[in-house]
Amino acid sequence: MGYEMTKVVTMKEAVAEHVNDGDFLFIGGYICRTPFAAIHEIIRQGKKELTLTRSNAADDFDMMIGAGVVKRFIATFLSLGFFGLGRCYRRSIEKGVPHKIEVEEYTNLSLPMMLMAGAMGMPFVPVKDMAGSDLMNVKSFMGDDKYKVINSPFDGSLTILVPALHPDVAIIHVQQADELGNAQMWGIGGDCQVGANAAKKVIVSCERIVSRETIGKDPSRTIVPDFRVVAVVEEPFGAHPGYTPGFYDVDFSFGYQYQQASNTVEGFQKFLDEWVFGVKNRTEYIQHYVERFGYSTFRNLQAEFDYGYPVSYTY
Amino acid sequence: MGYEMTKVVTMKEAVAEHVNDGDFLFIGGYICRTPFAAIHEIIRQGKKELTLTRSNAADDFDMMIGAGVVKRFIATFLSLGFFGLGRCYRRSIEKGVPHKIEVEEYTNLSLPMMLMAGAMGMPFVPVKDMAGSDLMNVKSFMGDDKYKVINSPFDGSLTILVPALHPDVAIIHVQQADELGNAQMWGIGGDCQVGANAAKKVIVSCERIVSRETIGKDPSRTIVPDFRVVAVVEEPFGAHPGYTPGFYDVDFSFGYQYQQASNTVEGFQKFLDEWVFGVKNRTEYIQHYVERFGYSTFRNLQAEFDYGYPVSYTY
Amino acid sequence: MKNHPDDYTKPELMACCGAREIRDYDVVLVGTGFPTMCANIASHTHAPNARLMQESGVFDAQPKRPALSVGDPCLNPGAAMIGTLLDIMGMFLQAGWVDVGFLSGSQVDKYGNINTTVIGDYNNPKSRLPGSGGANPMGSLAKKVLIIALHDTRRLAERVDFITTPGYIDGPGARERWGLPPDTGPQVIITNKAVMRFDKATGEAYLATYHPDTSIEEVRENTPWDLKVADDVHETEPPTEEELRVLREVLDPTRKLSAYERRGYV
Amino acid sequence: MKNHPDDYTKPELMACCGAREIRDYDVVLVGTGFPTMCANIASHTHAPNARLMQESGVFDAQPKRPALSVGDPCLNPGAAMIGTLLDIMGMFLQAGWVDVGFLSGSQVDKYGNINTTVIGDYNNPKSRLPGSGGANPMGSLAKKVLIIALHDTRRLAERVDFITTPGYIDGPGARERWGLPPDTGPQVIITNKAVMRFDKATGEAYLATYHPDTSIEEVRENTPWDLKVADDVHETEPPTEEELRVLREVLDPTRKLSAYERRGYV
Repeated sequence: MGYEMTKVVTMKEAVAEHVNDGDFLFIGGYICRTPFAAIHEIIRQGKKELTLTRSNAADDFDMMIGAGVVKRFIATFLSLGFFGLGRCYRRSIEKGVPHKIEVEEYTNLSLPMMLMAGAMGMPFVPVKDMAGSDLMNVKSFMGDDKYKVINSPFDGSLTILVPALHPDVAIIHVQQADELGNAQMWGIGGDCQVGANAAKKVIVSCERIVSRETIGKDPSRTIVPDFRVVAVVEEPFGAHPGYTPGFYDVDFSFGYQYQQASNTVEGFQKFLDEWVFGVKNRTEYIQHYVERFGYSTFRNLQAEFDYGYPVSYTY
Repeated sequence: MGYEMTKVVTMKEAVAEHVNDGDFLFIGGYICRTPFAAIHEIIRQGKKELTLTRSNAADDFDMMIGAGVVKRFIATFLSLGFFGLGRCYRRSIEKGVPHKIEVEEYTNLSLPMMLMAGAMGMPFVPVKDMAGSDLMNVKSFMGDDKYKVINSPFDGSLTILVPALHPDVAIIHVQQADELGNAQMWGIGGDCQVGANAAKKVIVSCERIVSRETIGKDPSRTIVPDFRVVAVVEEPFGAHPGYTPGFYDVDFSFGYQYQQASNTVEGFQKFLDEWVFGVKNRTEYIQHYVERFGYSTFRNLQAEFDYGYPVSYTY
Repeated sequence: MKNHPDDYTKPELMACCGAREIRDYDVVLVGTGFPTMCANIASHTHAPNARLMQESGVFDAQPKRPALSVGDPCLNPGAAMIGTLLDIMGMFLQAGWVDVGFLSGSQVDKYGNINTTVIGDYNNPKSRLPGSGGANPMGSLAKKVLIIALHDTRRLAERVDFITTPGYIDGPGARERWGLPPDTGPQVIITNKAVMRFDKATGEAYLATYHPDTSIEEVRENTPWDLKVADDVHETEPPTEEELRVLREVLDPTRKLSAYERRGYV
Repeated sequence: MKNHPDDYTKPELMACCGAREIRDYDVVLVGTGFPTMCANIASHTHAPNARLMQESGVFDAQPKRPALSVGDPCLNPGAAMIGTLLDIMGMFLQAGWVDVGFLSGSQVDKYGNINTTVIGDYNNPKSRLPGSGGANPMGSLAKKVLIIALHDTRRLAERVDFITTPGYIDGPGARERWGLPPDTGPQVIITNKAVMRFDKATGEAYLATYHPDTSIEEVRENTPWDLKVADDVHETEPPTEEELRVLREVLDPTRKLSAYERRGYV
């Protein structure tokens, strides 16, 4: 059938066209498949007053907070993992540098449930966590709509309800997608699928663009259908310094460099100047990486070869 | 690590040990991957007073109703698809033959949502369907707990809540599982995953038992983890006359025979005598099939060869 | 100027009427038979970017034979996405992404309410029908609901015996009172005699167009309520040459639609 | 008679204490470091059928290197199931299938409440910490919660600055009043000086065993509340030869646990 030709654009185009100042963004990833190329582009374009969400935020969110593009954060957690607390996050909250962001606190159960509710058209969902903790005593920009406590109409028991979330834009990075946006993923999922499908628009960043026919060879791997997607960007190595299963490993030494750099405002700024503002796009970023650290370092990140088995959907 | 050896048993053993009279059963399938070997065994063992559920029930539920093993049915739909209304279902409701089953009516949105709630530990979920229809005016064995109407504590709007379901046993048929029950599936999913994970115990019927190592080559295909599973049964051709993607097609002419047979009580009984009571297990069933219809008919059901691509989870 | 051959059958005309309700880029939730045919005619003619899905979990299937059910094996190979019932009914339909849904039923009433549950009394039915399945959520949540029905005084009703799937329920404002999403509801009833649309002010179906071999009077006689007639009522446009070509050469070379003639769609 | 070598480190002892809390067939939700070590010692000794999962979506991983995070690449190849956050936190934890969860925090109080959110005032914190992540749901919903902590009067507290994760909150009955599932809650606090358990009657942690190189007095001095002492208080059983062998030869040949010594676990 005569589908339109393509939604493939550059990351610069995707971010310029679909991410507006003041937008509410879901950004997928869980160290696994972080859409870092998009994050750098958002910073490069100087977007403003964004609201961000994801369960278990990491260096990507820390960097956006440090770069000043974030106003609000619907949060469960933010750290640099093995490298400790998020330096920019701390400076924002503790010292208002570059400014103090507003934080609404949830958990790794309640937040993905809220995204699931958004994805599935449920106005709210009951959750069994948060009860009795100080997470119920702190409310920020969501105010009294952060949660509600009711007595279950079924058995009268105390029940906490949390509201559905509907991000303006979701940005995810996956292994492969076709030109219209059917996006396929494998390995650790985090809250990527519910976050993407909760959003009004989805930007798909991928390691490789494949044919619609290839998608159709294994349709159970698709997590977002094309009609939800507004832009497809092919960004090999797009999750670096995070990883993508089947493609490349986490770059721990780069993570260490980010930690060291972000210890100070000046170091952080220098890091941005080198890795974000100093390059125009992901191609220049990788070029710079190879020049700076050597091709063998780059090559060592490549995944080893260990494929499974193909399956058939025939009858 | 030194896991226990195996949960592999025969279907006779699985049903005898894990399905009790009066149990509430979820039975997976959507023409696709119907666990017919288990259904025949349940009838053969003369289980009693079962409560059944699944979205879009078909010939398998009709057969169990006709065989008299069903007391209650949490329903959305029951038909023989292309072959029209379920004859045994009609006789039960319209004429009380063999007895009148009790039916609680939901939809293909609300019922899988209730199973999802059960699977995810939610006491209830909001749904946007059923409103304004007579589905709200008929209540059976669930009584006032069929649903509740509240004003949303967020915006006051009318909201329908339906309760979580927790079947005693789920029986599903999948392409492959390991000896401890890690079950892998691809193709049309129906409500199989939520139904299985809502249940207290899961019986996994599969086309082939594979090694734990094979499971680990593509862990994103797993829909039920081993600790939820109490029995694993290898039943090649176990979904016949339904189909299993990658293995075999729907047997339409067998479906027609069931329709014709089930037009009368006598014909239905004769069908059971031949295909259920007349054989001891699935092996004898297939033997009888090949003798009755010829090996070429059997062979024609086999899926054509059209495999996709393997993926890697390495780093 | 469009060319309209006149050797078409009634099911072919009805399929074209359904197709014309679909716009380019619509997301269409289909069953088997008529709905699939309508959606495919549309996607082969004026709506190349329409997307089809089946409630069983399939999006953008590429079947090599006509699917006989929404779980048919032929929907698996080549689809763009295969998930679960909840992906389709929850993530796409309940979340508001389905533009068009097709429904049919044993009874359809003037408000577009549909009965697929029982004929007669619910507790002592004359005939037990399959039940809602995906019909109720589709009728509740799809932006445009297209209803296919046989046009006689038994299938059409002043009031269905049982509202399995809500149309406009008991008239204007009822869907809103029940909290059903705004801008949803039945858009059209396509029968073997006519195309009926809904009057927003009353929630009732009225006659929009009558098929070429019938008349306003014949349609009204076969309709068990006092059927209002549109000011601009006119004859239904017959299938175009292009629509018929697609239908017969691409979509239905073995003329499976003719089965509907045997079921009374004449 | 078990043999207890005495060349063990404090982190090794603590890991063994954690392992001993795990029973065969337990489903264990782990983070990285200590929890994984504890669960793996158990599964290599007395609990061969224990199953581990990580909140990121991984069940029964087979990592070839120690995972540095719950989303570590090495958790992918060979796992029995890889799903989503909601599969682990919803389908397994919230649905009541997780037997054991491990937690740690910057502050732990006598009721087993844990703070991983802020030191100081929430709105003007001295130190902003990562937040709940999976800790709150784990502490709310796992059947047995095992807490790992440094034993000093800064990390242990009469009352944490912020309850990120509920232990017994403010005493007996509090979890029940908040609707948390029955038979859940902290089971033990394992520190570098002692193992503390919880008195059901008061919800307070009491001293169950003290580690070999310390004493009841030293433990009480380093605990900022009036620590009750069990009637049968005794010295913690040191690592057995078998536990140490598994730990050093199979699980931690490069002695990564020694990093905890540098963090004060001595």
